Amino acid sequence: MNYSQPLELTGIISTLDTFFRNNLTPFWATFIEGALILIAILAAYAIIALALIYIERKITAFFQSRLGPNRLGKYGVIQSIADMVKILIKEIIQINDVDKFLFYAAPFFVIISSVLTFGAIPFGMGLQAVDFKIGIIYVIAASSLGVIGVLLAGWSSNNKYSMIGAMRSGAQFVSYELSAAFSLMTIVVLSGTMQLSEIVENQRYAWNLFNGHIPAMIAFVIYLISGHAETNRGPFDLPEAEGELTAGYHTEYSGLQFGFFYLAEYLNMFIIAAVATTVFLGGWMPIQIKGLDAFNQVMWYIPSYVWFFAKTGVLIFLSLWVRWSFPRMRIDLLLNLEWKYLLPINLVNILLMVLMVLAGWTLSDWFPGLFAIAP
Amino acid sequence: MAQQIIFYILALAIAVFSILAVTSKRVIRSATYLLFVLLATAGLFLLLNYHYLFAVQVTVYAGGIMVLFIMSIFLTHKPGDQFITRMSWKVRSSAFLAVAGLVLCGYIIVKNVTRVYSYINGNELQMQDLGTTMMGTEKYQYLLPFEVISVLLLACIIGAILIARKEKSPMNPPQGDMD
Amino acid sequence: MLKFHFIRKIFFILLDTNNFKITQNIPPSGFRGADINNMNPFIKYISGIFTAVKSLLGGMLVTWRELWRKKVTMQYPENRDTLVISDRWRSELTMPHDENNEHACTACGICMINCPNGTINVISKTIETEDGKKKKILDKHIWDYGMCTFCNLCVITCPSDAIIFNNDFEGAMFDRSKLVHQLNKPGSKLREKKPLTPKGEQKAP
Amino acid sequence: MDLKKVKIKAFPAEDFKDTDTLQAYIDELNANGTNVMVGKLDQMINWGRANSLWPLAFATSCCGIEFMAAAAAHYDLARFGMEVTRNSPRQADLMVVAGTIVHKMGPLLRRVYDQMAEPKYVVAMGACAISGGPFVNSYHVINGAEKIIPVDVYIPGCPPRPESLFYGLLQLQRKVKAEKFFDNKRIVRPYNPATLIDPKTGEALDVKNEFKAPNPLKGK
Repeated sequence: MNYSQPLELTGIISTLDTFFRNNLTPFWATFIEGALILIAILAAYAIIALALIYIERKITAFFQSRLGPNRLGKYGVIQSIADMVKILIKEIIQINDVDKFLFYAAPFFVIISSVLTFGAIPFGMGLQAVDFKIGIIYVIAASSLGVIGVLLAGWSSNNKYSMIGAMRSGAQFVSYELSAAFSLMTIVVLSGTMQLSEIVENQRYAWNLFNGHIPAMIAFVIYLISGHAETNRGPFDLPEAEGELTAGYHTEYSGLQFGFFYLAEYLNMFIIAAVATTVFLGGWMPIQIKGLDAFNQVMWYIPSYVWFFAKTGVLIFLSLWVRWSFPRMRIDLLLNLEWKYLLPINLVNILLMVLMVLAGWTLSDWFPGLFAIAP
Repeated sequence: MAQQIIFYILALAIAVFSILAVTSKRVIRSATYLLFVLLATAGLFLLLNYHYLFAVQVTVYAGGIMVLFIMSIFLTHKPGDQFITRMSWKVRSSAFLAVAGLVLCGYIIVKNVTRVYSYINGNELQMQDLGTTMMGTEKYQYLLPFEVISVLLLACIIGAILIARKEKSPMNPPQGDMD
Repeated sequence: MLKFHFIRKIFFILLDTNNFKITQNIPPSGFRGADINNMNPFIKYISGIFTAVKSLLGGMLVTWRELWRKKVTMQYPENRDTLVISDRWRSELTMPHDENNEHACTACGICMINCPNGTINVISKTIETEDGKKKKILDKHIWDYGMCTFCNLCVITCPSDAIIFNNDFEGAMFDRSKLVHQLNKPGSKLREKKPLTPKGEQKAP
Repeated sequence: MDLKKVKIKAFPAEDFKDTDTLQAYIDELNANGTNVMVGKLDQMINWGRANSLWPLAFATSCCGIEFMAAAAAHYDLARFGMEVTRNSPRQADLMVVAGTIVHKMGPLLRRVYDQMAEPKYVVAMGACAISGGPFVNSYHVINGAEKIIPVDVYIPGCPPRPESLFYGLLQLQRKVKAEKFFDNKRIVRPYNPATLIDPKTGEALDVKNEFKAPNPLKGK
């Protein structure tokens, strides 16, 4: 079935592609397209970060029954632009006794790892820059680089608070990344592929969350918890517990370097939500019901990127909700939660999922007429 | 053409950072340079379209092992501790051994490079093939037994820790162990 | 047989209570914690998860309600016209002058004496009136806004009710010296005593 | 430049007090350069700086509580974009000195100020930070934060209401908006080292602008 999709960007993209292919040598066409994609990704990165900072501040305010920024523009919508302008021209302090090379390299580790992961996210139909066959492992690999930046930042700052903050951050990152990866692997078992675009395609009639019912839901919850902990937010923000550790590993950073950390923190929140959307909630795929063509057509009129951002937005809201509900955890409780609860449950959960897939107990196996893609 | 340029850049990076990793006086910097070497190697894998190997290299070596390295350096060294390098007979003999090893490896590589080259067909590996290779039990499919052995080793380590652990006296159990 | 033994051992480890039971500090019977301690650790682990989820969801419900509550923020620069500051709020010490540019301060200096940290400085001068008498009048009544702790002692002890605190809270300055106020206006003079009028009506509007 | 052109939202320019000091400050800024109008780029930079003053609350006593009240729901500092309190001085733009500065705290206050990155602003909040307040005659209290660091805006009160604080912050925004990014340097008043006296020995404490920590990276 071909539905009409008037607002998709695939047409524009393929037109551009054929234009470049026809008018340039293959090398230059690839080069220019690559450059364009890079610019688009970086622009999207910045814009999403700015929007997220505004949204976060506003929703935070609402949770605390305040109003939040409302003096710049209507409802304060350009508040984060003012922040950006300020932070771009703020002085970067040259600190004498730091390990200069590592000190200046550390923010780039964090931001590059964040951008690399960002590039692999399918934002919509045909809006995916990197689509490896091993997409999920790529996401895990790229996001695992950020922790090195954090550790180096803490070490090279020549400051005990940075150091302790970095140690805590490192322990937290490494442990929670484990259960995040395992919960993603649970879904790999279910959908039988690691390619993000294929995972999205497979969820046409049933999201993985429902297709794999019990184990998938457990994996979803575990992924949200561990992803939340990976981004150093909410009840897990003790690497930067302000009362004791000043600002954690980025205590000594000022100006744009601090801006990198700040940006990466917000973007990691988005990335976690986006990966969860892609893997569990059907990504950019609109809600479709097998057989109801009219309904499906109506759903397809809403472009795929809107679906993606809506689902991601819901998850980001959930993350903020959690953040402003719970008090900060102690470091030993934090590691307890990971090693005594999330990881064992996760391992049992993978086994459960394998058994389910082998026994054919998924929704698409039970009701192939409703949920399976192939008839 | 472009591939060649990228290859040269990566090879140069690997060479330079390997030398820097060995010669750097600060151990944390050595670790960082080693990390760069590993990342550049991952880049080489990407160049060869070995995506899975690339991701594993980044996850396991860059993300996992290097983090452990850096953490252990954190725990064992004072900030800014430096190594004192002395030229001794040990250094000279190990340098000689290294050169000899290099010659041997170079000879083997040069001899086998044509044969190796025929395996590289530039196509991306299917994940399904990888999976069956890893989990299978036929010829050249060995990873599952390998992993089982590693699990056994893990069990041995945990058992050793349990044996080596101090006996809990029933009168005063350590606080906070129950929850 | 050996296999069975092995499995039994695993279950023994999983289900055995004696291994994990706290032998010390057994709470008195009737205390609710008692049967949690005696509970099977495996069941305790599982039930702990559900208890945690339940209590966390309870916490999230609280914040969810808070999200939709009416916001209580007062918007200061926007609501300047309607902003009500209580009259009890003491902000700036003023000396009320009437329409003839006359005040009630007799330069007795009691406010200066009573001020705990020397915020007020009353400078008086002696003049000679027409009928040849020497008289002490107020030259400068100086009050330091930046040092005052607004204890109101000066206003309470003033015998002629010459000074009051108003509630104009907008007092921020760029310069420290701008915070040192001279309360009497230039050219002002002491109001003539009208003994019959009650005290309160002498205050400036 | 004309101060009437410095606009603060929802606050008429003529209602602000102490315009003449600000005018004198601007004149001083323009004294050595050509007196050109503030350009568009300057305006944009100043707009960003003025509306994103992230505070570092140097709260040592009750004014700190009032600062927290200002940040809480009833008054909501966030409306000005200033709720991002950075506890690291490197990332803060504005130091709110809220509380008594004793002689022992003085060097630390100066150090924290020196650790801040330019552009940095200081607001002295409350009587203690302006002049020593109730402790003005004590042997151990510095009579005002201005003795150690340059103060941009003084907010009197003991403690000031949150609205007073907001008014002070609006005054500060006015000052920020009057500055120039390219032509002039901010005028930073020198501190008075005589006020920093070690109470035990009677010697002046050495707080230079450059904070020098022992360097563990350099070997013995």
